[in-house]
Amino acid sequence: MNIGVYYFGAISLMLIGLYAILVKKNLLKILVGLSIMETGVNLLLISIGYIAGRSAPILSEGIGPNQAVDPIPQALVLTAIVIGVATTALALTVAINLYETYKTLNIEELRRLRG
Amino acid sequence: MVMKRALAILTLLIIGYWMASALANVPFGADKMLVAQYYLNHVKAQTGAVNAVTAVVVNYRGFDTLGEVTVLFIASTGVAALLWRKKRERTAETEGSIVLTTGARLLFAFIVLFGAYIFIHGHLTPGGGFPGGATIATAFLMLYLAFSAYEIPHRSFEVTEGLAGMGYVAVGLIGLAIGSYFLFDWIWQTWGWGHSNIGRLFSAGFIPVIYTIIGIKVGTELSGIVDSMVKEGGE
Amino acid sequence: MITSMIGIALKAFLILLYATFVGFMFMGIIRIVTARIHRRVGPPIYQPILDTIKLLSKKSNITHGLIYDFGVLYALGATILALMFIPLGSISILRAYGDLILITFLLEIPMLGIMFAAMSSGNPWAGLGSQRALLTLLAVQVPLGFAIVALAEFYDTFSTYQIVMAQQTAGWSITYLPLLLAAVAYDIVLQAMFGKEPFDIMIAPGEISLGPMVEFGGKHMGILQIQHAIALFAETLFFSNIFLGGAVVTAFASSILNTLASLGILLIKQLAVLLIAIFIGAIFPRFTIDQAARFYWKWPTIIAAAGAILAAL
Amino acid sequence: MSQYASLLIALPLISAFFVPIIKAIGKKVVMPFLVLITAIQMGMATWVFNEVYTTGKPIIIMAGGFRPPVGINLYIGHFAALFVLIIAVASFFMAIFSMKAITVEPKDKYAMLSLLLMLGATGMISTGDIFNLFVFMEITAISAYALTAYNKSGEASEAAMKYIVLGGIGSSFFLVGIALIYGSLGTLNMAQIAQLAGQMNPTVAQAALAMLVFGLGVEAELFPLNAWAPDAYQAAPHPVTAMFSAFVVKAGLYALARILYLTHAVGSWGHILRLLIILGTLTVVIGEFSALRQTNVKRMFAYSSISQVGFIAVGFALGTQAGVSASIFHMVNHAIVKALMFMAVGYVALELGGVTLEDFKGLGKVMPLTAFAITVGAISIIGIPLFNVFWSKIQLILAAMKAGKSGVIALILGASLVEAVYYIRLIHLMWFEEGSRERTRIKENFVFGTIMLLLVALIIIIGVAPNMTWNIVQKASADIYNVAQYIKNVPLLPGVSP
Amino acid sequence: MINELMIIIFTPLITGVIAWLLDIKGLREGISILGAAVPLAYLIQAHQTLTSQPSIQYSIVISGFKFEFLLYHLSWIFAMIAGVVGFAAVLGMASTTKDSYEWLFALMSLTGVYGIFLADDLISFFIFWEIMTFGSFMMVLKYNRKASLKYFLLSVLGAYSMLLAIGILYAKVGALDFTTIQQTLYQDAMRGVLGTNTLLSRNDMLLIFGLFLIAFGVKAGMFPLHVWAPDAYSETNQSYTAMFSGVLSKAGVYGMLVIYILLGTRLMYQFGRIGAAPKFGYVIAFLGGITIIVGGLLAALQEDIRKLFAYSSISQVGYILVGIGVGSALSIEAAIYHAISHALFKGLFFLIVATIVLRTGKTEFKDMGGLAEKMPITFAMTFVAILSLAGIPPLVGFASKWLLFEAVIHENMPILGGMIFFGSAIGFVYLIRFTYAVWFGQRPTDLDDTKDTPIPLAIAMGILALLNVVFGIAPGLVATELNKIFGKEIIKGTIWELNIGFGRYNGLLITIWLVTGIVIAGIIYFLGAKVRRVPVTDTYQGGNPVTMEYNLTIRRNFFLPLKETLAFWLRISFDRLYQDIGRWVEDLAETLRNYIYNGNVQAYAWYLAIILLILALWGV
Repeated sequence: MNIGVYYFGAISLMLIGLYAILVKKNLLKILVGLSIMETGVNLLLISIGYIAGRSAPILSEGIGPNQAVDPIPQALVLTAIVIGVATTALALTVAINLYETYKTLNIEELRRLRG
Repeated sequence: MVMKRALAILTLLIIGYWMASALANVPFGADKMLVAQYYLNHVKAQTGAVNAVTAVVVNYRGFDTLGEVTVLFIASTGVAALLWRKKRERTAETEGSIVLTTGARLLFAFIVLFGAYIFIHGHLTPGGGFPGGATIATAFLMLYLAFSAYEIPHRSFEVTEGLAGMGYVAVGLIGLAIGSYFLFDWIWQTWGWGHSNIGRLFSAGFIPVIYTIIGIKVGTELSGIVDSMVKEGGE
Repeated sequence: MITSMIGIALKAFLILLYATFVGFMFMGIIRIVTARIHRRVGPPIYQPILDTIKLLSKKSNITHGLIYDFGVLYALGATILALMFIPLGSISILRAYGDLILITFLLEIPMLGIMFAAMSSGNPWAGLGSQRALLTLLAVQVPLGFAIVALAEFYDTFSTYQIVMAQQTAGWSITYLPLLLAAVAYDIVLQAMFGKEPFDIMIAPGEISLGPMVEFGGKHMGILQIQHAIALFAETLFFSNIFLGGAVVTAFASSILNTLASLGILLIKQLAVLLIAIFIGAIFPRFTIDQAARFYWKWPTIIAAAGAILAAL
Repeated sequence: MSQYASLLIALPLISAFFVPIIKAIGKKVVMPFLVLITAIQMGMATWVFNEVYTTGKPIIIMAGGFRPPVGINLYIGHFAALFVLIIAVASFFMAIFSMKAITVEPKDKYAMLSLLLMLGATGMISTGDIFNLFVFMEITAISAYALTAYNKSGEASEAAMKYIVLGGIGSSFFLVGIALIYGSLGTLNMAQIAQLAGQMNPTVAQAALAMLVFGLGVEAELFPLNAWAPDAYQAAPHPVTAMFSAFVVKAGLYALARILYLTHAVGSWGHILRLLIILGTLTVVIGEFSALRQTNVKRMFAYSSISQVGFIAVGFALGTQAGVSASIFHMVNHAIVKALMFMAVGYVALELGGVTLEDFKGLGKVMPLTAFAITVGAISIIGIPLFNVFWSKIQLILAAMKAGKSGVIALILGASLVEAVYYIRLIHLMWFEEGSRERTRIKENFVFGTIMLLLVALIIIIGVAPNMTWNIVQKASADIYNVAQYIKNVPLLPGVSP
Repeated sequence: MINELMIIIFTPLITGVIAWLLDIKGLREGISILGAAVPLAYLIQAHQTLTSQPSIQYSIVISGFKFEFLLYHLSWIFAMIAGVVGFAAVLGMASTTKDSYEWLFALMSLTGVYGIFLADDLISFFIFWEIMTFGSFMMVLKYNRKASLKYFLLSVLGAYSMLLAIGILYAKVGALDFTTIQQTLYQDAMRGVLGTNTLLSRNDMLLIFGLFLIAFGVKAGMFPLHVWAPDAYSETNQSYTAMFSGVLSKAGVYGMLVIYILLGTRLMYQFGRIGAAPKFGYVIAFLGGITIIVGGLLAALQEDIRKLFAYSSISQVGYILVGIGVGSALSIEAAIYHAISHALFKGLFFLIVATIVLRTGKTEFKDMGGLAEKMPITFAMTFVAILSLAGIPPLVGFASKWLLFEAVIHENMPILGGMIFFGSAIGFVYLIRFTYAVWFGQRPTDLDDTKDTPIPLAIAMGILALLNVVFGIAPGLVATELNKIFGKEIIKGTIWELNIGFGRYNGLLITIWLVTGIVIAGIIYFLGAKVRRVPVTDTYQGGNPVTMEYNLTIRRNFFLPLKETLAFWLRISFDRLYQDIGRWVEDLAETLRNYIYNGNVQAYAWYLAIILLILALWGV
């Protein structure tokens, strides 16, 4: 079951991100883990679109339709990255608000809403 | 605590193995293109753009990008809404060093110009509205780093943001009015401008128009986010 | 149509007279036999009749309201009604409708009438007495029910008259084991219904001041005595009919002779039942009410239930 | 002519961008503007609704003029038309409600966010492309994150933090699922995926379907994945909670059902259905049990809404046409009732300052109209005949029994028994118990009163005469269940198939 | 045009809603009484049509379900019970209801009951069952939460088990209306007899029967499920309880009959017979028997007047269940006869209780006493009711009890026979406990000025008392209706007489002879001397004077010895058992919630990881 280096890289990035979320206690570290996971997914999306022996899909003079790599995943990644940015921006803002009110970022203490 | 880490690693390995076994059946370098092949064959004829990715981003899957722009808009409004305080001012004490301040004053124009270049040439060279906008935002970020009192003009930035967004949708609506399809490339399809000079600046229908709009919008939004995060809120 | 009406009325009157007279004789016998057991002479046999006449002729009677009077009247009326149903040789009137369950109910209803009258008198001791009477009734009901069920299932009919006819051919009921058990249980039940010694908590002499009868006097007491007499006659008659084969004599030519003969046979059977009750009554001391209830719900119920189950198989 | 339906998406977008400019003109104009836009949206939605239901054919909007597999298409079939209308109506009511309910300052930002929330949900319901579904899901999710944290209180930020972390994981895995599908099929258009799903490699298909279902499960609040939901419902501003339970969850559920039935040709379809039924039943049971001893009424309604959503998920996972139509009917009823209940609770919180059981004591005397609205809502949720939820519950139960799931139904009926307990306690609390502190009768706002009475009337009308709604719902369920018809309706470009 | 069945079913609900909306003191009573009277009138008018055509049919399609309604002899009888007792109860409520809330829900439950009796398919049966439960529940909710919650939970448990059974039937048979289900199950039984495998397996039938038994057992107040009845019957507007216990418990009984109609042959084939009765019927009968004893004994030990009659109502329904359980045509007819008589005298009793509670405002025995002089009309009605309930010959109670005894014992069921006999005695016992505590004995001073019944209540009681007497003296009237159910002449005999071969009972004859007996006693009485009227306090007290303050009475704890004898059995209480289960479930819910939603975002992330793990393990 040989998967390319890029797939392996993408999956391990996602797992590292998930590991951080599952184990780390500090909220910021969790958010970092979240963004690592998102980059992992983006890497996976891009590497799906790669076709061996072809170059970027800019059809200037040298490259014809069947020398270009698959353009769709690159378009999707563009959107996915921006979504990642948006989520992380909002997460950080929420973290700022949390810190301002509770003066802590340890998720063990951030448990007011439970039961 | 150690038990938890071991358990986490074990679960993640199993999930990883599962995803790997799934991905193994999607061979890495193989040509799996179906719709993409159609794009590559027709991008020049139908959109006039040399850079297939930007054609896909703006023309073929324009709806995604519209959604994309809204996501960013939500992010910036959300951040502004959540960090909104009655009285906000910058609390940075130290002014940037002499090298930083003069460098900032000098480089600001060039960075903005470079950003503009990226999103204007979106249909030709790699990169488009988003990377261009981001570089512009870095220019403003540099100013924030350099000067402790500098603030971007909020009201005008928000209005430009709004106008840019409305511009994008207006372009789409004009497409609906003229070509009876929302986001229809009326410049390329109906008016037929720039058919002759594919590969040069004034080509690829309304892609450059949209990319400039997106560039400005992203630039103002990201700097807005930077601005609201940097300030300390009083009560 | 009218002549048959008068005929029935006359016959009913005759039955009533005979039943009351024999009833009082039974009360007299009870007194005499118990006295003899206690080695004393005991009053003459007609003493109860004299007492009742004395009570009825008492001048100053008191009443506690309409219900107090109506209860007593109701009790006597119900007993007379019950009497009419039980086949008396061949001359009973409502013989065709003499239904086992109907008669058992009618024999219990006078108790209700007396309780009504006693309670409406407002005397707390009367209330206490009626509570005890009701508990005895409740206790008695279980073995009585099983006995009746045994009978009904054994003969597969509810009409007393058909049971009597069946016994003429197949011999007395008590010759069959299930019905023997039922008869024994029913006899213990009779002990309470007669108000005899071990279970006479409700109308025990010692209890008079505390029993339901405390408020009764004068003609109310008289009517109750008459009711008690007729009840004695009816219960013994019912028992002898369903268990001891009743009496249907057709040997003689004229009907009068036949009826006299059957009445005679019935009288002997009734006396036998009465004597058993008297002998048991004379020996046993009085139970308290919950002892009575527990007793009734233990042995007689088991005997009767066994009888009923055997009859059902 | 039908392409103008794309205004359903364009209008809220352009007005959201317009809000900062309006704010520059006048601060107080923003909220009425929001109400105006939602009203126009409602108008358009009704026009689209009767257009689809009279002609009987779905409206296919082709963005950019390109035929489906090449361009992105919006597929407004019977289901989408119905639900876009529900979303528009719900957001219109909530816009009116937020005129008074929202006191936290940057109201213009709130207007933008709630418009975009509505946009996201409408987009999710009507899109015909998987990645576009992901983008609209993200729009809804991110505006939901922002709106949950809108109150800026400690609780709100905590709830938003949980929502973001869990939502983030869910959407990443959803994206991995899309990547796998794109990797093996080469297309993103739903109709084409349905066509080609049979030829996918089984392990990839199983993994892709599992991840898609996992991603959407977080959004559609299935059992273990809905841990964020009670906190988010409780901490969000009142109109937002009503919008959450009325249509945001429903959009997630619709997406789950749409993808489920698109990929019915995939080998492991049976497994996924069985898993979904188990998860759905667990959601119902644990949702009801957790609501039992709640002191915060809003959180109690949140749990009850979660368990009803679980019941709908079970309905979808039955795999039969009857199951699908019953769960859609339940979605419609649940949307109406929950919108009413959360609006009423919000209004109580507004007037009396709190939503604990203590505030609800003797509500019948203090705010009779709102108490009446909550009582009718509670009674219909329990499933009493002559009210609307009863009909869909009966249909769901019979569909499940027909599919041979009697054990599941026994559990669910047990759970709805528990539900009856805490709703009756609430009703008794409101009408027949005296509040600790003496409270005079509050003059209830006329506009909110009319909205609540309108919803109550709707509940009773559907309850007494469900035929009309039932026909609409059956057409809508054919739209989802009958995938062959769906593929035929979408004008796929012939040249692009493999 | 709107079919008359629809009018019968929905007039009460519509008038209830109008009455609730109008809420004008005088007007709403009028409308509601009209609402109860119209269905009764239509039913009486329907009697003629039923003589010409076998049944009146009506069907309507709502939201994908085909609802069918059918009025034939059996449902006509039950509908008439609902009509008459319902009308009387509504009349009674005219004087005891204070606000319009009660009108709406009382009439809603009446609609529910009508719907149940006229429904001809399982779904409409279930819907009206729910409407009835909900209507009666809301009546109880107003007065007491705990009682209403217990009532609602048990009846919803019943309703949902019925729904499960309907679901299983629907899944297997595919149809919902009675006729198809009956035919398919009949053919299924025939197929079973011929040896081929049947549509429904053995434990399917067991499950369906068990579920239906629970559903109808709860409503009829069968032994283990009777726990809600005492609280629910006592914690509501007492004249509504006349309808509640008189009519609504008949819905449970009708349900048992539905089991016979639908599943009878199939269950008979599946589980065979014990002696003459079908095995599944014997279960109902045995539980009914226990209900009689438990209901009766507990009734005797109650301190509250409403609770006493609630338990007595449970024990009377026990009789009906025994009748139905035995399963022979005669015993079912006897059961329905007893259902009619129970509705009549129980309705009457609860109206009496309503008057007492209305006039004295007290419900405990210890506060009452000596009301006989003050409320003569009510006492007369009570006297009739007591004679009827205790089963004293001239009244309807005896006729139906006699028929029931004969039917059960004739099927040679010794144990059941014994239980019934014991039940009839208990009838005496708690009635006299009631009469002594309320009507006779010393009257507490504060009750001296109690007035007699208001007019509407008096009329209502009059109607029921009259019916009690009429059906008692002329049992043939009811017998002819009952025979129409089975088509053939099971109970022979004229209008005055019931003749069932092995037993004959003539109402008229007995009345005549009872009257003659009392006349004879009267003659003897009047021969005696004049009578002096004495006040209640002038009694023989063995010397100590009885004064009003020192009020010697044993109204409280009247049956102390009985309580001591039964001490052992009284410790077992199903009521406490259900309460413990309820509390245990709530604690479980509490811990479950605190454990799962513990607020820690990491734990939630772990849940997601676990689900991924399950998906992974499943896939790979």
